[in-house]
Amino acid sequence: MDILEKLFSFMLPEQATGTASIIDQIFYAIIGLSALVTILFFLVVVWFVIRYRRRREGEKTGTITESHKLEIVWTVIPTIVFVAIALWGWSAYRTLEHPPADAYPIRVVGKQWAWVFSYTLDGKEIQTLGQLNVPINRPIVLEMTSLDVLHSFSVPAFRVKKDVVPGLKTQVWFTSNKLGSFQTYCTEFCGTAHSKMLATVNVMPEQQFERWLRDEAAASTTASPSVLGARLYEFKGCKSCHTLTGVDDVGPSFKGLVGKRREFEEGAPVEAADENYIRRSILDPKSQIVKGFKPKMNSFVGQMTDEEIHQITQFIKSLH
Amino acid sequence: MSSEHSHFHVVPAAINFKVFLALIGLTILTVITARINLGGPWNIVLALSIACTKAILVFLWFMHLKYSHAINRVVIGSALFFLIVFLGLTATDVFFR
Amino acid sequence: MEVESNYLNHEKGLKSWLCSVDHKRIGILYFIAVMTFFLVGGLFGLLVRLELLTPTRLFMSSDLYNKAMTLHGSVMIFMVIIPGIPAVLGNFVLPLMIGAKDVAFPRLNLLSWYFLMFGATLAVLAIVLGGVDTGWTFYTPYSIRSMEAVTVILFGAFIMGFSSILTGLNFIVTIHQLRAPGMTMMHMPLFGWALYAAAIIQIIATPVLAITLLLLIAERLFGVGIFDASIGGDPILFQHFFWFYSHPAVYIMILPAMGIISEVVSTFSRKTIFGYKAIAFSSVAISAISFFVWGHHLFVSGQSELAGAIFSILTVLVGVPTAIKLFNWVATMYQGSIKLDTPMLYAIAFIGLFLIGGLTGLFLASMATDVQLHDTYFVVAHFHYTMVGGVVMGMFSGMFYWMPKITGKMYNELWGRVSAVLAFLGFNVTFIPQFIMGSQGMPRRYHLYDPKFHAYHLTSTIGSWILGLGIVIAMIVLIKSFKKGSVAPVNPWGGTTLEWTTPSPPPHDNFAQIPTVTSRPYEYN
Amino acid sequence: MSTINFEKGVIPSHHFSTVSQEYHAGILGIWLFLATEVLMFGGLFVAYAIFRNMYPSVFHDASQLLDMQLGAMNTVILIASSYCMAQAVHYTQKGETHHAFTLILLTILCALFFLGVKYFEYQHKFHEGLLPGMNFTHANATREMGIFFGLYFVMTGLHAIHILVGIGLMAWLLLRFKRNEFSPHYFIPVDGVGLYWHIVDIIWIFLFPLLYLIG
Repeated sequence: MDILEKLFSFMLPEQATGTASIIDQIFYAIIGLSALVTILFFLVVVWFVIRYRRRREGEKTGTITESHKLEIVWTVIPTIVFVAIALWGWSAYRTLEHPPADAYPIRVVGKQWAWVFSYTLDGKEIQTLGQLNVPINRPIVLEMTSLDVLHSFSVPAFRVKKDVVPGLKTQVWFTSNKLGSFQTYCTEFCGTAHSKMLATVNVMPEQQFERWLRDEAAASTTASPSVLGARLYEFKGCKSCHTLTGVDDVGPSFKGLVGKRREFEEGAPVEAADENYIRRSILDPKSQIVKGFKPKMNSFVGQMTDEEIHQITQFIKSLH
Repeated sequence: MSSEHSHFHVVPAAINFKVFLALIGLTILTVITARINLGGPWNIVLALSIACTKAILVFLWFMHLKYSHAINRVVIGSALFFLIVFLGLTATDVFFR
Repeated sequence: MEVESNYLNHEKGLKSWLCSVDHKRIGILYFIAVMTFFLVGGLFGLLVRLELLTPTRLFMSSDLYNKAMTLHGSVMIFMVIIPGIPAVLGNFVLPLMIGAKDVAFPRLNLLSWYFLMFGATLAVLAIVLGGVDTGWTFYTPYSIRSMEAVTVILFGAFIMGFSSILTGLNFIVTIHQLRAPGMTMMHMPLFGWALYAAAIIQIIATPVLAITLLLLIAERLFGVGIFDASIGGDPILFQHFFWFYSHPAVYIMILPAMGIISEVVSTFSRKTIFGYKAIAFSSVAISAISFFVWGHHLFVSGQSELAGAIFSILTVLVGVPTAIKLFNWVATMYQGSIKLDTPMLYAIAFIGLFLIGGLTGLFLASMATDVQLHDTYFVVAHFHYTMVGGVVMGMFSGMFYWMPKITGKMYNELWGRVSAVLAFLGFNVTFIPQFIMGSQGMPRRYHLYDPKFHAYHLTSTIGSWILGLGIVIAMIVLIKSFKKGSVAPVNPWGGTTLEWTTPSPPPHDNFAQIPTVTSRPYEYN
Repeated sequence: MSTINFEKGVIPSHHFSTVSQEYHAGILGIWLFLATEVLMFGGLFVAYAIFRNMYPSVFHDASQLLDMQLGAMNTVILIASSYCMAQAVHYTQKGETHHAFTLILLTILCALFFLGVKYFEYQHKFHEGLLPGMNFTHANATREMGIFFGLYFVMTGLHAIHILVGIGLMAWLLLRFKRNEFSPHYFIPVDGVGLYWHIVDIIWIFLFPLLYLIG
């Protein structure tokens, strides 16, 4: 088995979990078998083509048209080998499917084109965008769901992949045994920026992780609403359509928005944009589409609490 | 080659009428039994079995499948078989998730 | 010298072609349609590969890339490889091969061509209306929210489904009712068996695609809610509905190609096919088992572990009949008298590439390795090895094999072989790097990618140019043989099946007098 | 059980050698098409079965909102129309084409009546807001009821379209009866449209209990 590993290890990414080798062994076994069969077929075909090349037209050829013995052999052997591979794959999958009981839960939310990870520390919720910090050598279970379309959470180095489905809880687990950061991809097509929906898993020593968690929890209690609003500007995805530079993008820019006159595609204009205007464009954007923009924004009902709306409003107010 | 069937069976009017009465009877039966709550899955099992008998009656006599070439029975049989395969294997996912 | 009448000069004028109910002319109409779609689909394939030359954006925006990728998939699958072999070569050759004057329902045959053209124009309309960026799989809920052109292409695919059903229906009835006297099922050539097996799948799988597309259209227009999680629907149910058609559909594509390979390998080795019964029954076995395996597309989509285990075991079982066929083809060459003309070159390329395609399927059938490889470039390379290495190579093998009969002129043999070699080399240079970067984790359908995969993408793009060149040469050689080339003899390859007993090109009515068959198809000496 | 002998004086199309070969090809072709119909509606029944097991109580309550009397009446009408069609085929084979003509006319009337009842039911549902999926606005109703009505409208809608196609086919048959093209030696189209109509009836035979009679 280790000759195969030396031969084909270039095909697989580094192993950053204990369980990665279970999958790699099956990979090496199948690729070894496939290489062997392909070479055998290649040699036999080349030999037949040369040995039995046509020397003159209409020459006599062999008369064997079937041999039951041979046909039974090359029916039974592939069946046994293939079923063995399937069963081996299934038994390996079973060990990878069920997380240990003491796994540390982290909630993962996939939404169009970003991953949000949320931890809980004695009742307080800490969220990070695109950065999954985990302690080393501890089983982690990710409870995942999606807010809009299908996504798929895949960390090649951990040999982990599971679709993230709206309306369904899916989970993956891993125990990383290597420090450092590992690339995460979204592997289920989810629209325009599917190839930019990346994240990084940062594996850090236990104490560093604990300290980080405590600092984050503390920071979120003392920070002012507009600072928290700035984080929401990124987390809730406002950033992907509204800029802070005054230059309009898919949606109008937030810079200097408060107090400006707003004219809409339909309906009476608002003389000076204020807190109610911002609140209504978060909860029912389609009723307040500014002239010249397309109704692309979906409502955030159920995705933002009143306190968060207050924070984002304070943040927009601070951008004059 | 299948040319021995140069004759064609004509389903007599009497049998058509008997099948018609049976179908009406079964419809009335299924409406009545739907009102009684038989508990558990029995209501749906009964309703479906009545519907299947009605369907078989229509298949064999109205559609003269009984007198048709065997290949036609194989065709409609395999259609129903693969439908059950579709439902069965999808169910192993949806109800065991 | 008075030119004897054949199906080409039997009657003249566009109307005589567009309203012809002669299976040979409909085969040519399909040839023109499929080859044009092949050029369009291939062009978009090359554009996608060109864009991936660099890790960052080259000349396409992400939206445009998604549209190009979706178009490459949809055109190639719905308009090229599903109708490809059955409608072009099946229509032309099957009646000749079983000694019939025409298919059972000639008018339905023409209607099936118009269904394809009507469906294709709808798809073109969808591109004009703004393009479709959901991928050819139209997964919900993204396909529900996507732009309005998606409804048009869904309806186009729905219409094209009828074209496939009618072709399948025609072939089943033709094979059952119109075989020449004396030609029992076990005396029928293997291309007939392959088309029969593919027709069974066309009849049983395509209606489920029709209802899936209708449900998706109803979802988009009226919000029916079945596939939309926000009101209790289940997006994964769409994947079940979609793949219940789409996996058997890949066997609609490959089975006719396997039929061609059985014919070509036997004729060019001048040797009776090895294990006629094994190949005939394995074709039908494949079409039966193919309806039990679709769940391997959902291993990591949140499907239950029980379903995953059942589908994994059934999936490897469908590999067994394919393995039997590969062994039988190579065994046919034993003690044969092999001549490497273009059809045989493409056939051997098919055997090599389809073998690799099949074996890489094992990685994706076993659940553990599928976790690592699902939705990566490993899968892209796997299905290109079976679809291009299998179906397209088989299609070209069949076209070069029967072109003398279709056009009555011999194609340019040298350039035919050049195209085969170029296509084979270009194909491998394009897709072997994709296996490697796929297993390293390079995800599928990515417009921008991690620079560490740059070398693989670069090689793959260069390979795609060679493959593209090879295929263009093959098409030119084929199309030119309609106009120029030496007069083709009645039986240029020494084939023993009935179509080689008719003059090339065959007369309008195929056989003046229906032949009686006495022996099995591949008796050479 | 009387039978007809084909061979007398009828020439098959050019690519068939005997009339019975052409007949059996036609019937096999129609049965293959009916298999695709069964599979297409089968897909809907699979979706129905899955969602009924997912939300049994929702389906039970939603089904009470449907009018069982109208459903039962429609079933009886469609069975009657199926009977008329079977008799029409019988009389065509017997040669009494004028009798067959009236029976097919009767079948068309039954079909139109069926559509009338359907139109009335739909009207009633639009009025009450029992619309499919998202735009389901009926008072005191749970969210998943939108799925039941989504399935209801797709299933009965697609079935109604098939009834319309059936009416068109039967009208085409009446035309050909007028030109008395049919005889005991040539009746494949009548038999074919009959088979199609019976499949449409069988689909309703399953639709009725599954949608209207959830106990």
